Amino acid sequence: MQYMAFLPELIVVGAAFVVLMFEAVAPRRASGSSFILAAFALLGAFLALWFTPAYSWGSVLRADAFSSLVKSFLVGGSLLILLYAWPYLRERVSGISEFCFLFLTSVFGLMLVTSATNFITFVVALETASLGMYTLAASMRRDRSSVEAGVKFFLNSAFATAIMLWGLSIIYGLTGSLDFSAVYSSFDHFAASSSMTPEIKPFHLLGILALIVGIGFKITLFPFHLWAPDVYQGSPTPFTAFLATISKAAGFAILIRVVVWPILPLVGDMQILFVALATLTMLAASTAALLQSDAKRLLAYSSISHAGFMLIAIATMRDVRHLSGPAAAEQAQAVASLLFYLVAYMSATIGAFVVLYTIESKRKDSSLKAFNGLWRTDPALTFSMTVFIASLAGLPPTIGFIGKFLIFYQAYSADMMFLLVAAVVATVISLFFYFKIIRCMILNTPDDEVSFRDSPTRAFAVILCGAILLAIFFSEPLRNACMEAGKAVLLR
Amino acid sequence: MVLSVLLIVSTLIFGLGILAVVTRRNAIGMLLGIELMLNSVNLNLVIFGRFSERIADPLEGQVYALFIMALAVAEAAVGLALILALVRKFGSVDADAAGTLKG
Amino acid sequence: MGVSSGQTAAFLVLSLLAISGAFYTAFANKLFHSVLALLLTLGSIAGLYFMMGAEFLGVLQILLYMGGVVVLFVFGIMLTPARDEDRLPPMVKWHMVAIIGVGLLTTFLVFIFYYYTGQFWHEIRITPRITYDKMFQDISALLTDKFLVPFEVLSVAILVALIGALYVARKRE
Amino acid sequence: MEGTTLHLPLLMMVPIIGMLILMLVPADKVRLIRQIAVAASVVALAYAIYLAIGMNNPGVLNAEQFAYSFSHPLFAVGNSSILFSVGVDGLGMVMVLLTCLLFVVALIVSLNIENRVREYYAVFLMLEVGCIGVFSATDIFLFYIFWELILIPMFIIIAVWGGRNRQYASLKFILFTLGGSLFMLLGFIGYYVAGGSGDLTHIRQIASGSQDLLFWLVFIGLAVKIPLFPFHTWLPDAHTEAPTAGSIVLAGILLKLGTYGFLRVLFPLFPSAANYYAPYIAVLGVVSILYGAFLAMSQKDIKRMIASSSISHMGFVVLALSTLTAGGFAAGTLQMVNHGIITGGLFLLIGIIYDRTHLRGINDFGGLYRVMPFYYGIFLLFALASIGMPGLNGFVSEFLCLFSGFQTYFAPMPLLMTAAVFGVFIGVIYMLGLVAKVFSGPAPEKWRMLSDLDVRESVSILPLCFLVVFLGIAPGVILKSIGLAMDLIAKRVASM
Amino acid sequence: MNSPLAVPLLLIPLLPLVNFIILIFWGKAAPRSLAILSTACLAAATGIAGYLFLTIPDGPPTTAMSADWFFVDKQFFFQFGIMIDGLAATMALIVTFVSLMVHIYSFGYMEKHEHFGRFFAFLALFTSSMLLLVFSSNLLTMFVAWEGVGLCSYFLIGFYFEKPSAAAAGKKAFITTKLGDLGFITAILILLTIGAQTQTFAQILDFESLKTMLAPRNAAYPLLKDWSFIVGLLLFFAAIGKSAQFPLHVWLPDAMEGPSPVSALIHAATMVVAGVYLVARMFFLFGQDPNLALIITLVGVFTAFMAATIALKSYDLKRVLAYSTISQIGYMMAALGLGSAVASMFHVGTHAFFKALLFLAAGSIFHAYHSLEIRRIRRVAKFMRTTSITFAVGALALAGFPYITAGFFSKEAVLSAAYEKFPWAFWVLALTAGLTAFYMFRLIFLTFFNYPVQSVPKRSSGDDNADENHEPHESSSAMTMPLVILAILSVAAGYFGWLLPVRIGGEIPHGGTNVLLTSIAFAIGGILLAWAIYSARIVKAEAMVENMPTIARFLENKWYWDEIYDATVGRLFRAVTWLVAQFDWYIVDDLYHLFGRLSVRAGMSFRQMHSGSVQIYLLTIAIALLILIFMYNITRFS
Repeated sequence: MQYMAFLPELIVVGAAFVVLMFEAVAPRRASGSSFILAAFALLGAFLALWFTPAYSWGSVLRADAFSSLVKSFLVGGSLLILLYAWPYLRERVSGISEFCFLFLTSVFGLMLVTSATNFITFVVALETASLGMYTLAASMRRDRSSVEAGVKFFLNSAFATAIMLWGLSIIYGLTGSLDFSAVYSSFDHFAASSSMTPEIKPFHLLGILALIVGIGFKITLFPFHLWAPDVYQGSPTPFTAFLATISKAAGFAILIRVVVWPILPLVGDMQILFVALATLTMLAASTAALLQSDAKRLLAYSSISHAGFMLIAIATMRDVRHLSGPAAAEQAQAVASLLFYLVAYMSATIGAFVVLYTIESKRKDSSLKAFNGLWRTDPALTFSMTVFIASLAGLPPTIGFIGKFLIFYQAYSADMMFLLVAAVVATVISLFFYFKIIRCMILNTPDDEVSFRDSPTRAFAVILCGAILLAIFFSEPLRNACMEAGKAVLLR
Repeated sequence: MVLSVLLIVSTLIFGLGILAVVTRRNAIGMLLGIELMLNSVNLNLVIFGRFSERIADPLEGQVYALFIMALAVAEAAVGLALILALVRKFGSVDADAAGTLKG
Repeated sequence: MGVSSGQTAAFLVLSLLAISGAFYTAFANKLFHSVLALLLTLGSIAGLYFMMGAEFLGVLQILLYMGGVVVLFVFGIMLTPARDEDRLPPMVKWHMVAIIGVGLLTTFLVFIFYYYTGQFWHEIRITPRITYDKMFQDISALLTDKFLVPFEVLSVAILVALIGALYVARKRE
Repeated sequence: MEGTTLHLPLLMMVPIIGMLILMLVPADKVRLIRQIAVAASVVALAYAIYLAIGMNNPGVLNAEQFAYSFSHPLFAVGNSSILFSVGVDGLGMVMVLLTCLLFVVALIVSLNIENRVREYYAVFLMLEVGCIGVFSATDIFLFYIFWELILIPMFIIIAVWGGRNRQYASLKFILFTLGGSLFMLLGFIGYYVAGGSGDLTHIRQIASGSQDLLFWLVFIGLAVKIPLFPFHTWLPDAHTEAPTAGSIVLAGILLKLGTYGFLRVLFPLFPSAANYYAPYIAVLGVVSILYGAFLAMSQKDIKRMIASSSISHMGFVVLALSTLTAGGFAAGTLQMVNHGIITGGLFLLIGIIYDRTHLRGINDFGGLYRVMPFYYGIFLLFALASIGMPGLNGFVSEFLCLFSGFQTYFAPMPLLMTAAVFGVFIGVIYMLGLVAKVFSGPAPEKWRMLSDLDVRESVSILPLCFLVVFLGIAPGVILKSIGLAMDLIAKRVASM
Repeated sequence: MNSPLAVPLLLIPLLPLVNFIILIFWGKAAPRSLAILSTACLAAATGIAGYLFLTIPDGPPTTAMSADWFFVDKQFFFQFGIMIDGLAATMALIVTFVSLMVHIYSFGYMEKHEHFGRFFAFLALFTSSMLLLVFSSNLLTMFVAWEGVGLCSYFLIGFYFEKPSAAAAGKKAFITTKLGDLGFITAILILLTIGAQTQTFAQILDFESLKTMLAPRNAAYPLLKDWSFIVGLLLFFAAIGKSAQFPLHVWLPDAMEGPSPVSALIHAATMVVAGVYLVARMFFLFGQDPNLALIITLVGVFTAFMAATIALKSYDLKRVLAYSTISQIGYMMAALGLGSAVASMFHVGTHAFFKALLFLAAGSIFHAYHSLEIRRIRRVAKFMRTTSITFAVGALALAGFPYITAGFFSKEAVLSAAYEKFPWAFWVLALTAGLTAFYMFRLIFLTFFNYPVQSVPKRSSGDDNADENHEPHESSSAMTMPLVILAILSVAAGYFGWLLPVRIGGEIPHGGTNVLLTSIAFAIGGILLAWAIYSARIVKAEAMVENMPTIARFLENKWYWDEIYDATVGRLFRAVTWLVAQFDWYIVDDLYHLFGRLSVRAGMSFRQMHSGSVQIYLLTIAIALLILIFMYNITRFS
């Protein structure tokens, strides 16, 4: 029975092994079948997620409503990314079956990350995903920058992971375990005890700071975000989408879990740090994006800036000891808001990337110029892209607006005027570069007459944008699910 | 006392690892630095297990170290493969040789 | 204290070796020297493991690290074009910043540890001598019970690393 | 729910359906596209008129004096929900009517658009949905959603069919209005957090201490749209570069959103702050009046001049609204409607010569009186209405605005009020200068060939002409229908 | 509250209004017949006005009709009301009559003009507005009409729209009078504010109720009394604008760019006296405040004198007449300031006839000579008998030739009023009367007879295509007939002065022999002086100019008022405009640009962090860690 709880992961990793088998058995026909298998595996995992019971595997792993929800984001997002990546992959990526294997194992690793309740499980799962992701970043054929992206990603990630591990070793030294529950009770005990004087507290925070550096690297917080634009730009675009959405979602999932569980007793001291990081991330990314001319890089900066927005919700977290009462409800709501924002952000970003790699596979260009005159050649795609961008910018009536609204609501409830003003300023600045894309599409004349009409992405993009537009009417179930997840993650 | 000394030793190794990462121009050299950092982490885990009264089960720390060790090996393998690809594409092991993506 | 002076001396020697190895790893002009210095550090750390009663880890350190990783590095160095650091100007503009910054960080951490350890780890507890067999059993029990999942995942990770390394290193058309 | 009708959502559906049909029509069937679009707007107008007439039926108004109310929760935030809640009182109905009317005018006048016709009309119909939505929303967040919904279509209209400098103008438009409205969103959220509900039909009182900040946040969002003095610089650019129909909608409807927001949102939600800060807003209004007028004087481009004059005229609205009396509210609303009609007409007229000559500079023209006498007559009518000639609609509302301003603020600041009156005079100077320059004098050879208004242009301008005269003689029509709403809002503001 | 008078009273302004609508829409199709219709209607209106003048009962005004126009707060209703009393009836009769004459005259004068129909349309609209002004029972209604006449004036001055000078003149007139109107509207607004505070909102704009509220015995409205000076001043400012008094007189001479019938109707007989009418209407306000009365007197006297001096040195036939108009209105104002509304209205009436006559005759001359340049027009008496005789009659009336002309009686009434109250005003006005006689006869002696042609600067206000070879001839009967009628009235009206006290109340002041003799002396003296210089040439005009060059230049440049205004008000206005434009461009707009630039600058520096070098990224992480740890331990080191 306990395996049922992790059935989705098992499906994914099992499919990964089968893909590997394909490659071994019939290398020539492996590409197509492994692609299809990967897609079906993701679909299967997505469906299986509906049937997973809540279950804790000792103190190292836990499947609950929170992890299920985030996993469904991860799997669903990966499915969408992969599904429409076929033309791109066939053309630009070497070894599709390996790609699929690595893709699936990365998803697998990230899924486990969201379930981890022990730091070492977290690290192992994260590394499983990362090891695959380094190579995925470098998977482009005939492309130097892809290798560069891979190397940069690897070096940065390894370094950040090493720092994080060092921090974990300190936490281990302080608490005697790396189980979230043990860390929590230990910290809780310290925090409550008289020995926790203001002078001694910083020492406890040492490990947590290093941990935040590691997770902050993953979710691209300033100043640990420097790798992101380079890696995003150099990687194959479907993988860029993966990095920007799936990997970041997993990072936020673990951040949420860490913040509301093991380090909760000390989170009050982290608040100022979160506020500072959120502000800097939002502002640095949006201003730096102003000067970009490459669409991928632009979206990379946009994604960094969104990390800053999401961090606002984290910054509203307070030390809540009792799991009932308004404070806990507030906390659950903050988590729910973040999760909702995550969905909004992921849907729009995936949409934008899908449009981008559709264009890229036709025009062989990922600069903003590739968008020139898209309106003339394909109004539907233009409309969808506009909606995605509007959603990213947080304009109503898109889902992005609701997400931003909920985040603002949280921040306001927590009385964080400073962050709000920074967020508004960042939003205004971000409009500038978002509308740059729209301007390219509707104003400039196209350089060539490439038609996108045959592309199935068109239908997909339109459906996704319809979903984004109509979310305001139908988002209630999703919000309820987020709320449930928010409540679930608070249980310890 | 021993604990302090050993922790300081470990910290020095950690710092030197960071230093190696940020100053060695050769990508393999940077990798060496990362290995140093990971070793310092492992050392920490063992030191705490041995000398701290807060640790209930020192073996858990050793298991952690074991995991980290394995991951370090895996990382080294992937890293070296990537570095070889880097050499192939850019003709240099210099990490900064791959500087086409920026801004 | 409970630690004999002989042990203390051994601790100190091994520590010094480890630090000097790390130092040389960071600052050696030739990369190959760095690897050798790393070897020294790893060996000293293995020694420390043995001294602290983590024999299993010490063995693994020797096998995996000194036997595996270092060899990997040596291969790496041999496969890549000779690219010795001494042919380059030793300092690039940010190196000074790096050395100062990291030096500060390290000093700082050292200070913190020095300052705080006395307050936190009041007693030095000597773990009871654990026999080699018992230890191995305990560790495997941990791995197959509590840490079964990470252990399995670790195997996936290693597989991924292998496939990934192959995937990247393969000559492409 | 009692009294729930789907009338307003259906009204919004009319342009949406038109838009959807447009999407199905092949892009090259230009005639059909135009017919569908105009038909959709005309149907919307007819529907709006039908609803307006029905307002007088007994039982239409609900307990909160909103007609045609409809409410459906969208999603829950905190302990309450954001509602899809619509309904109109007299004020909303008048503005919805104005919207529908001006859209018919705008769509008819754009029948000569040749470039990307389908997209053009689709975008306009979407804009219409947004405008109707803002005027009928009775939940602050729904209000905000519709408010923002307007931005992208307007951005596209300026950016695609605009003039030479359209990129700059469109971006400036979007950055200003969106930047402002984000502050408004903050204010709304703050209110929601404090009051626990965003329902505009059951406004909850929030502590007066927390009102100040929220008041100003919302104020900024609205002031950018109006635009009030320090936030106005987007307007001349946007107006100048927008296509004719875009300018009509921008001047006629979009600017009204801000002042409408004063009445619907700002004052009722934050009554004690409103009472405290009203004099400051009055001062801003007067500054806008004078500043806009002098700015208009300095312009060399006709559209810029009219745009700047909008700043001045909207200043009157703000002055009237800042009195916080039912009379002032009514005066401001009347001025909103009148300014919408007059400035919409003026932009339409400027568009007509711009279409013919592709010039907009005041000094580019001369002697058009001889060439286009009918055009001259109509232009003069609108120019006179704009400077407040009695008998035309501009006079009554400007007079009432000044009147209510005097009632409240003459005693504390007589000189300021006198200065506001002086603003009227400056208006006369530049408007008359414009008319004199463009129409009198000898007609240059190059303009001899210009034709007078054709059928399309006449059909689009004549309804506005009629309203200019009709509302000048019988402004009571509007004053009567908004009276109840104004009383309620004033009462609400006065109750603190 | 409609009274039986409502129908005829409404009919008077409505008849021309209907004609206006007909003419403006269909005037192009059948201009002539529609113009005849319009004139016929106007004749009917004149008949009604005459009937009313003779039949309305004496005493307080009768409010004929009032209707709610618009409202605020459902309690403050703004009303549109008309009423009639003796003053209004008198004025209405004058307006309709002069307008009728001008209509008839225009058939001849505008005969060949392409916009014949529109000309009549505007005449009709003007007449309608003017009549509404006359009949209005409250300030708001009066303001509506007030604006209406200003607008028509603008249209008609700029009627020759292709002439830039005409367009400019129209603009100037409109803007200048509009400046005055600001006073009007501000006064209304202040009154309303007071009214709201004293719960007399509905009545405060109504002339009659305002009168009772302001009555000296009525102490119920102290606030109103406090403000009455300001309100009066503002209203007087409006009157100044409309009636071209100093300091807003500058528009009227330029307004002569309009067709002569327009000058006759609007800028001589009717519209320009609207200011006088307003002051007379509000006499209960102006009369009871000595300060106001003094100001009005001062303005009137000064304007009268100043305009007369400028007229001395003016070379344009119509401009001379325009200055004389300004000057004569100065008399009327002065009379009001001196407390004699009757004298003022008397002068309004007689002035309307003879000034209309003079302008129409001037138009006739222009018709024949195609010029208004008095240094070129010669021997009018020879070519145009009727015109010259009627013009001479008008001039005599204006000069106040004793006992036969109407002007004498009315002017004597004004002088008597002055003599009683302010002797200094009397002497100035008397001197002005002398100047008036002088410059009018300067005109006559120069143009009617064979005075040597002087060298002429090219431009003047008329069309300067004077055809020397073309023999001037008498105008058509449509033009001469009104001249004759008006000439008769210019003489006869003086004998009907007794009617005015009956209709208006009060009595015509008679200052006795001194006044009589003085005014006769000045009038005759002026005429004789003109004869001596320009006919007999006893004194050489050129020599006089040479002897007093400064004064001559001063007068020729119209006291430099235009230049002074341009240098002060105009410059100030332009400076403010420039300042606002610069402020807007360089400060407000740039402030927002600055935000953009700052963002870009910040973006550039943040971008530089992404140098592409992976080690720098790592170093950044390490240093960030250092900073974080440092920040969290900072308490340890402080």
